[in-house]
Amino acid sequence: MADYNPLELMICVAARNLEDGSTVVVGTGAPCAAAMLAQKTHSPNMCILFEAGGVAPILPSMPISVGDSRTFHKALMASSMPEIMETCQRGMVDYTFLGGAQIDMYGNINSTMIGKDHARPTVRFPGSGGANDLASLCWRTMMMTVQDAKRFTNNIDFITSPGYLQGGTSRYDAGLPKGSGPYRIITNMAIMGFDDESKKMKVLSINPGYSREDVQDNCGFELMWAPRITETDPPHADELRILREEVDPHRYIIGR
Amino acid sequence: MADYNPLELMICVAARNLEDGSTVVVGTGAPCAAAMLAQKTHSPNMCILFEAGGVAPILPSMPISVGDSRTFHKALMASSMPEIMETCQRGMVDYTFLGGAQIDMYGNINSTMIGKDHARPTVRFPGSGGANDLASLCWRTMMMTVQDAKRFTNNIDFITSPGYLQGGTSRYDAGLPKGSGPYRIITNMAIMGFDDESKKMKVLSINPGYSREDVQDNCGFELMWAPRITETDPPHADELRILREEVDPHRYIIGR
Amino acid sequence: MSTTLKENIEQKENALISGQNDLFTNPDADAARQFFRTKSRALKPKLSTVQEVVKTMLNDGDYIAIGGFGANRIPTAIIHEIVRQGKKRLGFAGHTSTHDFQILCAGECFDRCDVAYIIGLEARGLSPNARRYIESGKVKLTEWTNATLSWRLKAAAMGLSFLPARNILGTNTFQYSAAKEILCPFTGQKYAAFPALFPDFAAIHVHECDVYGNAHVYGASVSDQDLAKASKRVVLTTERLISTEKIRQNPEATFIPFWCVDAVIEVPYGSYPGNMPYEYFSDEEHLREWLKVEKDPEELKKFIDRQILGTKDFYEYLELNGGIEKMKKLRAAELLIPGR
Amino acid sequence: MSTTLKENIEQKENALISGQNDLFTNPDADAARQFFRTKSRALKPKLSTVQEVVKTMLNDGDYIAIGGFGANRIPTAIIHEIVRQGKKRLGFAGHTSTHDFQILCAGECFDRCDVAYIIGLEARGLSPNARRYIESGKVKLTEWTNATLSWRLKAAAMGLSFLPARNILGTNTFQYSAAKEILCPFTGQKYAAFPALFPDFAAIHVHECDVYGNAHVYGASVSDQDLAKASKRVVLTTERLISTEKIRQNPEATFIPFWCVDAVIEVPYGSYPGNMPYEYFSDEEHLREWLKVEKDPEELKKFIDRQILGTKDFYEYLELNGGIEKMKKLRAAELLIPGR
Repeated sequence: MADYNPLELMICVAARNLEDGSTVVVGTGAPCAAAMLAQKTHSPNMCILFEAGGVAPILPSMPISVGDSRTFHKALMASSMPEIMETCQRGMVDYTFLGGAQIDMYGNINSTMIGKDHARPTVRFPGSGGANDLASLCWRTMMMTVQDAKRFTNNIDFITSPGYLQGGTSRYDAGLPKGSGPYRIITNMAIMGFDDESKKMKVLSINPGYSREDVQDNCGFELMWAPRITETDPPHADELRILREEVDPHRYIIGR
Repeated sequence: MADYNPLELMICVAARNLEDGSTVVVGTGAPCAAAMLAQKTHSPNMCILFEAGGVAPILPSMPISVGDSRTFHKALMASSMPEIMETCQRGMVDYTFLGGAQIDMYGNINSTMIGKDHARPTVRFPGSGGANDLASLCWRTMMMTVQDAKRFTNNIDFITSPGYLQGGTSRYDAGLPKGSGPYRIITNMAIMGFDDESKKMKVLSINPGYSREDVQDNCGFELMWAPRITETDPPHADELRILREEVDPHRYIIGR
Repeated sequence: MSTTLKENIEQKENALISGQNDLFTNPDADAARQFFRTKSRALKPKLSTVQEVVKTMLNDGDYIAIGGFGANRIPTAIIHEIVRQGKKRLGFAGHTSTHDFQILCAGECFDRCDVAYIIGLEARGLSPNARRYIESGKVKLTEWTNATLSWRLKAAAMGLSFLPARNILGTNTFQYSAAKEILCPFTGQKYAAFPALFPDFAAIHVHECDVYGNAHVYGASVSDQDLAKASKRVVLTTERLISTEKIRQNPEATFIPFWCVDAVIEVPYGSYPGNMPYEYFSDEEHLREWLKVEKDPEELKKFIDRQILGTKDFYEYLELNGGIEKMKKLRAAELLIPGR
Repeated sequence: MSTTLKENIEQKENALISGQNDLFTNPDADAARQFFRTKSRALKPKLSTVQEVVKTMLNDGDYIAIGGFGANRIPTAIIHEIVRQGKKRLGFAGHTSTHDFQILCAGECFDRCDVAYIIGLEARGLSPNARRYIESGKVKLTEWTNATLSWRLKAAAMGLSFLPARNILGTNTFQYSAAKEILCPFTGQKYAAFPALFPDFAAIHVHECDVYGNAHVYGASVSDQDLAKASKRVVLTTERLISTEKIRQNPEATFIPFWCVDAVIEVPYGSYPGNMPYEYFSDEEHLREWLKVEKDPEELKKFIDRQILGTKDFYEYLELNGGIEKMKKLRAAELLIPGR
């Protein structure tokens, strides 16, 4: 079995979820690497979008900013932020990736602040940026993150970006687009989806080297479990080769 | 005194109302001629817009369509219909010209139909086109028309484009932009404005060769009269020369 | 919300009115999203033919919209083919329509129409046949305006079910529309709300595009960017195919992206007898002939038989009206070439 | 309206909620129209200087917005000059802001901020000083998102007081915004309504423009077209002035029309240390230095004294950081020129 680090595993798993002919809005870093890897393996015609306006670039290297020149290098379109966001709102964008400081059992994400007083936060983060927009408007939201019980918590200080809100149909009752929502949470320990009815986070597979106990102990809320938990298919040799040699040769991302 | 026809007079008077540095949306025909004449006389920096998207063209000849190539010949911008309409809605466009089959005492205009049953009109016209939009959203609406009692009527069959609606503040109560509305009605017989309070049509000056009686007799409703009615300043020789030689040398419009 | 604003809004809310005519299409944004979820966004070649597109992408009863501005940058080949294949009971967006409307009226192709501008050909005059067709009562009409239809398409393009605007309030145009009055929740200002328009089918003529449908358009763009996004199925006819490399050289110039487009057909001179910016001017003589023959229904029938039903395709029609030699003259007119 | 829809809407209306934080600007479209009525649309030369523009077009207390995307195509000269002239109590649109925000935080220029993205510099990390400034409580914050601020500007650009949208519903982002829930009058669907944002002052860096302000921009355009239209006073800094003739050669390429623009300043390399598409890449070394010195407030003070307060203008700043030689390197990086 090939040797790999957790980020490499997460990127490879994320890439496999991006089928050919789909559209994905990505940010910098691991999500961009996952999309590039998908393109260079099974999804050559997957279309990458950046929120500042870039569409289907031929990426010469990892962008530093979702608005820098790389994001529309030899692109099929260099448009605008409203153009990208409205394309998402219209229902033409299949996937996006989010990050955040906290995530709860319904996939709601906090990237705004730690603390109880909005006017005087204990710790302030950048805020939504485009995260709330993409989480609201793309069909399927994914997250790649290291898993620990502080990050995976139902005591979330601030819901910046909507998951399934309070579960059940609450996301759609709130007015968010029907059928959209969190799809996969990809951690160093496991791959989670969401229960069809309750919309609670549900473990689908466990990464090699981890146990059920690891996964639950490093999560601040009770996880649901799929009827049949498999072992996550680890990165294949060809995936790792392409990721390391073509996608991120300088190890900007996978070297972190 | 120079010899001129009614259309030449109307165009010259209309042009004088377009001050330098202003913006005007025009259609084909006499309004376009008036705007071109204004540019070639006192308003070289007046900006002409066409509803299909053309902005500040160097018009090589009269357009046949408000969307044809002439409307953005060497233009400063070839944009879109929403772009032009939103520029009007934002309050950046000073003037426009409308035409129509009927006009009432509040400057409401019909270009949709004659008859009482919308589903089975006696006579069907093209409808609003951009007329309602421009009448709603530009600051000041003008009209050039031959005057007769059938056209100037309070028995208007259909209000296609808003004037002052039912007069007084009714235009603004309806939600139309504050301070906007009909400004000048320029006929072969007289020049009318609108009363500040009642918003009824009010004669400002009478064209050479016509009497008060002519003006009132050829109007289907009772006109208001300015305290001091002047004679309309007829076309000047230089205006006529430029109109005939430079603006409409083939007499497409002034030859009608 | 301040108490005053809240009271002000509550007081006004009861007096809000609605246009009384039919809404021909479903403005629901979630229903549209469900469609767009299944629409292909794969970067695959989409070359087709006029015949095939009209046969397979357009059904009797569909609601259609035509790009351009009536006799400027119009997809004439598609419009003719709709008549040639005898499509019926269409809904039509009468938005900046002139010659396109005239052709479809001659084919009696539609039975309902959102009206902004119909019947007329601007400075050229009114179409006698279109007028007869509309005055016959065979066509259900709902009144709108140019900006209103632009914004209805824009609402759809944005993925919304409506947009607010400040025109048409207080008029009969509003009364015979399907608009509704609403209040701004921040200011209490009255607005007209326009329902999103998601056409089933749109045809747009462009200057150049690649086989995937990434397109360039030059000159005034009317409402075509929003139309391409709003419509469920989109065909582009193009003056010329270009390489994708050329698209990638100027990504800021991409006017319509591939994901909006379902089929691409190269149709040189495709806007004839309409004007194509920077390419050729309109054939005013031919358009005058249309208006003239329309005075007599029998004459019109013969004319349509000869020009559309009796021609195999757009090129036979073009040949019948002067072919390449005519196009050379129209190009000279467009480019203001002296001495031609 | 059908009875069912009417009942459905009435039932839902009472449960509609509002964001609880401050709205810093007036969304009223008629008030904005009154301003735009008086805004000059004369085609007159508008050349000015950075010093003059910041002195005369920007007042303490104004609400401002910056074009570009944080460290991409930003009007650095104007941002520095705002700090240099010590402008205070500004409102700020924290929309796609990164390095621009960081500079203004170093100057403690603003006391209220509409937040979409603040403090961070994307993949580069967070700004320690911006974080201290925000965590100090000196700045009133209202939460939004990137799309939300885009649409607030678009509402203003369209001449509306609000736009509906389908994001932010159900979140704390909504709760701490100044948005309001509304219902679609056609479908009963719940929407977030966003109030129009008309900034008092906007600075945008462009690739080229003429003396009237007709501008070309290449690459992703972020929200700058709407920003130029929405703002009451607009200054363009430009990599190079071009002739109006060049604008007229490609009228479809005009990105911002002259009537939006109040002043034009030619500032070659004007986005430094940010990236300027097709011109030069960002100076990552210099941006890292910013982040490093910010860890110690004393170090930051010295750095700002040296880089901004102690330099006469943008060119002294540029010279201090490597001048034209540096720009040649950044141009090579941008254009992927091999061997540099």
